[in-house]
Amino acid sequence: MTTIKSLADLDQLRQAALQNKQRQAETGDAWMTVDLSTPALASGASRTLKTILDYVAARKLEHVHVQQTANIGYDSLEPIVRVVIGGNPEVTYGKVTEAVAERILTEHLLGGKVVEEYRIEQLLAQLG
Amino acid sequence: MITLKIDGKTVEVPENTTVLRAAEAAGITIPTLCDHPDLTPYGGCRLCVVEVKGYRLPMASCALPVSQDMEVITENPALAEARRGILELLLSDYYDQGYEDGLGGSNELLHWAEHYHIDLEQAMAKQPRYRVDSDPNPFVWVDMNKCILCTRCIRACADVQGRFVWSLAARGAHTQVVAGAGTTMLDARCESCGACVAYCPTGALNNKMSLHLGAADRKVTTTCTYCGVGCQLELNVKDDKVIRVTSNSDAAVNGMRLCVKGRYGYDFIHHPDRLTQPQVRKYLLDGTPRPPGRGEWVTVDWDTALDLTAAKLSACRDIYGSNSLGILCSAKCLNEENYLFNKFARQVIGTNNIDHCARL
Amino acid sequence: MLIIGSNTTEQHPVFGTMIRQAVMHRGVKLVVADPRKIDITEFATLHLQLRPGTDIPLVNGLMNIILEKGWEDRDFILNRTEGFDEVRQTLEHYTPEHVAQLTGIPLEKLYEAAEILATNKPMAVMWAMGITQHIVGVNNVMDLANLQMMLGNLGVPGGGVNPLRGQNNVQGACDMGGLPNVYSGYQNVTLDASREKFEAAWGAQLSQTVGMTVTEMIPGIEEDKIHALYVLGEDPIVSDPNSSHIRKCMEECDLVILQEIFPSETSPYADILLPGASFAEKSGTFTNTERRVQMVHQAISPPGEARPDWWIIAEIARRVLAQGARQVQPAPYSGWEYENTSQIMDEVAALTPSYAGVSHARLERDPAGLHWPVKDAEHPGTPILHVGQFTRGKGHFMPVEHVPPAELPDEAYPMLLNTGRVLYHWHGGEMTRRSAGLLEIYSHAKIEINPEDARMLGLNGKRRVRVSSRRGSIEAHAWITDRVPTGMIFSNFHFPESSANELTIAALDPVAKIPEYKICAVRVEALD
Amino acid sequence: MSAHTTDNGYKEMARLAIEKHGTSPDALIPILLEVNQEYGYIPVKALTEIKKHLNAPVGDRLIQEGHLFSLASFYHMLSLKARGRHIVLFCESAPCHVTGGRAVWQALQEQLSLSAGETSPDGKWSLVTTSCLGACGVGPVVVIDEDMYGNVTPERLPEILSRYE
Amino acid sequence: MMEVKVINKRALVLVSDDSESRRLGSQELLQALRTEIDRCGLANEVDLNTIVDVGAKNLLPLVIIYPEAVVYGPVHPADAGRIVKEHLSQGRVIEEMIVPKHQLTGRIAWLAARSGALPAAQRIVLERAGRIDPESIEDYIIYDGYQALTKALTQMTPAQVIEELTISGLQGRGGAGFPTGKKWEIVASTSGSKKYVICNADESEPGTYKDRVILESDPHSIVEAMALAAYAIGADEGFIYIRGEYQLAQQRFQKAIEQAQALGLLGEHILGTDFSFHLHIHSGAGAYVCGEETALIESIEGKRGEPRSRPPYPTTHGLWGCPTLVNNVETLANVPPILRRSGEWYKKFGTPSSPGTKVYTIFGNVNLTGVFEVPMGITLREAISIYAKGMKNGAAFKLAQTGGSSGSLIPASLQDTPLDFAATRKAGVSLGSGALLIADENTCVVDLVKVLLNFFRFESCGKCTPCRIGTQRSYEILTRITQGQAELDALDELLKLADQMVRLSNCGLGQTAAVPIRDMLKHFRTEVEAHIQLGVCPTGVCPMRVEAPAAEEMQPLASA
Repeated sequence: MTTIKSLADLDQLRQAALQNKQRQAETGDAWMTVDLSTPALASGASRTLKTILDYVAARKLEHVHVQQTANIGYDSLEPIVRVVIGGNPEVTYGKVTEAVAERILTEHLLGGKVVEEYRIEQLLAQLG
Repeated sequence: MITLKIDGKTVEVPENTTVLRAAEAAGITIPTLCDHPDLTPYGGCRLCVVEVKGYRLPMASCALPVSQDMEVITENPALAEARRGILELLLSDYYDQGYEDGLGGSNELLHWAEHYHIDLEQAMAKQPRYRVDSDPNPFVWVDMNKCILCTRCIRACADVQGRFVWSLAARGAHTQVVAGAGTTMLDARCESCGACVAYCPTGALNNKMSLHLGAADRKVTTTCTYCGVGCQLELNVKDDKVIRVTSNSDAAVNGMRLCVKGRYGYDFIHHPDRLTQPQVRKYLLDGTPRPPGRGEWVTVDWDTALDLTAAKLSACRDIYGSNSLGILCSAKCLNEENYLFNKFARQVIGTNNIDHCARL
Repeated sequence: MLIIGSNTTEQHPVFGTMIRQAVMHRGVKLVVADPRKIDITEFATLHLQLRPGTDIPLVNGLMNIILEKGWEDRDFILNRTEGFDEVRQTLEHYTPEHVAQLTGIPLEKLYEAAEILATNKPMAVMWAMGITQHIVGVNNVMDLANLQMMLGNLGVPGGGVNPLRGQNNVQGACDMGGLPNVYSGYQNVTLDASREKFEAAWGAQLSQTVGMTVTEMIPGIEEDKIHALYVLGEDPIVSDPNSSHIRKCMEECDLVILQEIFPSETSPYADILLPGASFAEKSGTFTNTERRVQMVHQAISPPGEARPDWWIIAEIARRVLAQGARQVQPAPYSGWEYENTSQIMDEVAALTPSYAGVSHARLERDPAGLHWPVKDAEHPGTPILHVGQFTRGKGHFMPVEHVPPAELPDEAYPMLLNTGRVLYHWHGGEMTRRSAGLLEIYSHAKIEINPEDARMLGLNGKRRVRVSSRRGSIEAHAWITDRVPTGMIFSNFHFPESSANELTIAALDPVAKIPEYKICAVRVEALD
Repeated sequence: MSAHTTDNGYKEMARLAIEKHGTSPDALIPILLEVNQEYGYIPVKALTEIKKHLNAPVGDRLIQEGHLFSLASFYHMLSLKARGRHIVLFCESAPCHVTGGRAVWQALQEQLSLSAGETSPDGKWSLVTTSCLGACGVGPVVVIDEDMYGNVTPERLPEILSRYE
Repeated sequence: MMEVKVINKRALVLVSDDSESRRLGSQELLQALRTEIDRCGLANEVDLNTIVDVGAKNLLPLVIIYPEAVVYGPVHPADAGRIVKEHLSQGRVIEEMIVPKHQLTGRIAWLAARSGALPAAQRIVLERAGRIDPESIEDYIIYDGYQALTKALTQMTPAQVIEELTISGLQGRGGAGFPTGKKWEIVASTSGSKKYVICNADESEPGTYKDRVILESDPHSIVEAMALAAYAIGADEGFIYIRGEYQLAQQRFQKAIEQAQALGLLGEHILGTDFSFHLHIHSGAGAYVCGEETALIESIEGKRGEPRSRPPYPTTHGLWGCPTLVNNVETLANVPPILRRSGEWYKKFGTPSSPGTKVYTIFGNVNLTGVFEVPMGITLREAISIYAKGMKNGAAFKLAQTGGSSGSLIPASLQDTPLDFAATRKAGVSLGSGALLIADENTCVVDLVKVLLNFFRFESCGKCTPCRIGTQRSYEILTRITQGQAELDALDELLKLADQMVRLSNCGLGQTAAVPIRDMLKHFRTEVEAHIQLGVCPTGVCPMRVEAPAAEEMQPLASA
């Protein structure tokens, strides 16, 4: 990686990264993004992650990419996992325990059906 | 130079002077405990708080540098109340077992407590928290029940002695002063110079040798008898006995500094081995030849001893000549005494055979 | 600052603390040259662990580097000194490489030291008996003076060649004429003018020849030169080298008068024992190592019949003069009627130019004391010598060459013995061994031995050793420590039962007659 | 641990820590953290070894064991006492307290048979209180070794503790 | 692709219900609103409540609707239908019913600053949190990362950087609220060849973990901000002091430093300019007091974290005695957006006296815990009702503690005070670090304050008398109260200790340790007195008997 010397360099790098993401989306691949912040980990996110990785590895799901992010702000709804398939709108899940992770993989990623009861909007609505 | 007003008085002091020192320069005493002019300012005890125009809360004058046109008030009812509060807090952690500490029942803490009319009985802790005499050092008595964590001992060891034996351990309500890694003073490389004792304002550190000896009748400033540095020390005398050695910031050479020998190596003065009577060998009195090993000693009065000495010396001089005598004067004796020995050798005996252990 | 041959924090503890503070708070760069890792090395920017007895090569080597780098103070050398060229020639043999070999100090450390010492001004040299107690003691001192003149560090505050005198009043004893070659104030006995002055003052004929030093007097007994010794507050058995030889001489002496505060190792050899007063029991003055004259005040009465030494000597003087052959004429200062030491000091002042302005009354007024020379009653004293001009005019460079120590380790005695004092004791230990607390902390002699040597000697956990030299043998506890380098042990002389001076050699400096306490060859054996 | 707790072990450890962090004053606390991590606590012998490497005046002080001890006893992540194989950290700050921390604390003490600061006789557990760990959103919080557990209840404790050998 | 997640819309409707409002029909209005809300099926989405003492007499009764913070008034019962239909159902603000801003007086004047936009959408600091991979510098760059630094270094002078910051009105987010631009200006104008930038990430205030969220989620934003600060003040070296407990944050920050170095955004000659900046992580080792900036500096210098005496301040005499800029993580996180956009842009958020947004952490007895970022000036009630989804298990809200252990105890009666620097100061409470501990009716205030003082007596550095001994004595008295062992004069003693701690302590720790004691006695004295006089703990939390010896045995650490 060369060093950045100007705003133009920075912009070039930014455009390249954006295009890369765009190209990835066009492939129709799926992305699962796991929150690996401290409250997430305290709520078992590392097990959730492991479940997902094991599942993907065991079934050789090459079109599923697992990545990490961090705290979006709903500590009591951790572990939070976000799913994006191709160009579709993303779905955010909360309280994703190992069992819920398996359901999401099976039902949503492979089955194409959102697991409604763990959607974050659903969980939030239940709270008030 | 910085000009400021303290209690209405205009004071001019160099930059970086603390408000406390500036007040001192103006002849105003601000009560302090953790502060000492020889030591790095600490700002811990908070007894020295003053009101400074422009500051909402009282400021610790010992750690506050002066600034131009500052206006300081060092005493008023609110500050007196604050000081009383500080003293009460300190005393609530202070416990006196009641032993004779050689300080005559007074120390800096108690002095200020009395000054602010605090009922000691009521303010003092009700029970000890530490073992008394908790360190085996032969010179330093440690009673942490009297420690107010002013850290003067720590700073004295660092700033004066350069030894770093003491430090603070733990924190918060459990903060305490410890030697080394929680060991004994000697294991913490203490040189037993007693600086920590000299700077302790409460008697938490005290002179073990002097503990039950009471207060001194008088202090006599003199020059130390050990090495060539020439430290000034104060012999604390009671009943014609040296009961303690103290140091004084005024000493030109050493200030408050002393070494272990200077501060604590004085008990040889009263050692039972001291020679208290002139003695001569019996054969000299008998006028008989010298026996092997010179024979037994006889205690005599001064006249006998002096006459005998003079007779033997003059005889030797007259028989073998002046240069058959050797005079060894002493690097431990007074200038005046050495001068007399020089005069004695040269005038009285007539020899230059005089020397001392300068070479040894 | 250069400290060489001084274990400052143990021997002059209060100066030691000041040096520590100077390093910590003023950022003073400190170079310590010492064969041992003494405490002050912790504060040193650089520790030069030289081989014992190689001070001259070290100092010459440093000067060689200084010249190589052009760090010398040319103005000072030109205007204030003479004889520089001879020294320059001598220094040519002391190449850094050669010096590194002689001293055992790595080359880069020599360069580093030279740079620190030459480029931080002013630079002070502090030295003590580690410099003087060698057969080349005087040359060692002169070489340090060469270094300081070369760097222009004399006659300036913070510079100088500063000896740290061992005993409290060693300076005063010398000032007062307690030396075989000078009267008080270093007025030479061989100089007619001086002698005549004192003859007039004391009303007696005085000897024109230089007397014997202590290191000559005692052996002089064996040679029938000395028949009587009058010893004031000294313990030659413990403090002089080669104790067994001293014992033999003392044994033979016809008359030994000992004036002391304690029975000592020397008292068995005394015929008359006179009880003196300790420092707490008399008033007078001491002169410290900075030439500062300070008051001593009586605090308590002497025990029993003990009397101040000045009283005793005056009594004896009067009695000796009253009988026998030697005549004294009436003269201004011929008498011995003193009521106090203040009168004695007035006599000193009258006869001693450097003390001319000193009086007890003045010292009482100014407790900070006076640095001599104090030329008259108004003169403020002289804290720094050689300001602007040396006493003799120009400072004289003296070329100095390396001479190996008198006795070096060999097959029979493979280790080198270095001697000195420890913090908790003082000199022969007469006083400190009678201080309960000091004895509690440091109760017996300890021989410092490097762990590596300890292993070679098979000490193996054993703590007692026998150390022998060609002159004697002692037993003591071993302290296994890396303070000493391999091949060297260190011992003190505070404990008569295992005094290092049983082992030391009476090889003397030819000028100052100082024994080479710092180096002799010994053999160490483990005991059970 | 035993291999480390020899004199040579301490020496080596001190050497490595100094190599990594240097000898300037700002390295002192990182060095102590490193030792604490290595041994689970800071043995006094290790302080002595570290001191040997630091023996030159640092600023206005000469670093002695006392200063290192002072630091080690000031900072709560550093321990001067030997600890068990597993360290149970319980957050005793107000946020965890009001969300049921008190009950968890009681249960922890009972289930481990330990009070604050104690180590079990078999050397398995040390129970240590800590102030806020910054996971208040999922309080009460218990940390065992490197693992953080949020929303802990007395009922969950046996299962959590059983994960450790 | 990844949009900002807006928290579920949920409205809070407040009706003024003081005596004047009642006289003008507020009760009827309330009833009408309730009926309309039920009729529209919004009962589960809208919280209807009352507010007293709003101080705007000519507009009564008035209705405030959150989260938009729209103020309608005067409102008649007849208007209820329209408000519910248009505003609450359709989300359309009824412009003609809004109170003219200049007419807002008294305690709701601050609402003038509140625009109609949804607060939760206005993330500045947490813009990227939860959206990007924190370990990817590309992700950061995609979302505008390092643009501010590049812009500053290539187009702005250090003075211009500070100027922009001053315009923004940004105030320190660590708790004290000192104007950031001014602080930078002081350090920049202090002479000295060596200066330091320190990021205070020793976030030890219990309940505060906003900085952790920033560091774990978006570490590059702090790297960029610190480089900007260094450029502005003329420093070439920086430290970020991260709590030792924050291992994950440390790891991610370390990675960020390495990535930035690789791209030439840190190190020598950044972006090919003369500006160099070296950034180090310094790990804390477990000491609350090190959050105090001078204690933090002492700690970096390898000492015990004992706060220094001030003045002099770190801005002139900081790390190793050099001029030093110390800023909190959240403060710094605001810097790149301000420089990327502008100071004027930033000023549009929040209130005039406290521009910008604030990151709050909310936890305790509430339904949703976590972290949220909103413009300065929201109220506690809003935070609980809207962001925390109300109290857990339907329990009543009793008190909140803002700003961690050292913060104020806010009783339910003060929950409508806006949380900005100026208003909280005026109300005598401290906004502090932005932690909101929400406690319900089952919380005993004495027990809570005892826990807080227990914390302080352990966390006090032990240096100054009032703090070291004052916290201990206070704790002992509180313990006695919870054991039913105290007399009424213990409360005077507590107040006296609190006064000593406030007036005489060396640093903020001792000063603020007194705050909960004072607040407890100010707002909950009856409850405290019940412990003493009736011998009961109203919430049943305190044991009211001696459980264990109160006095602690203390042995010297010396083993001798």
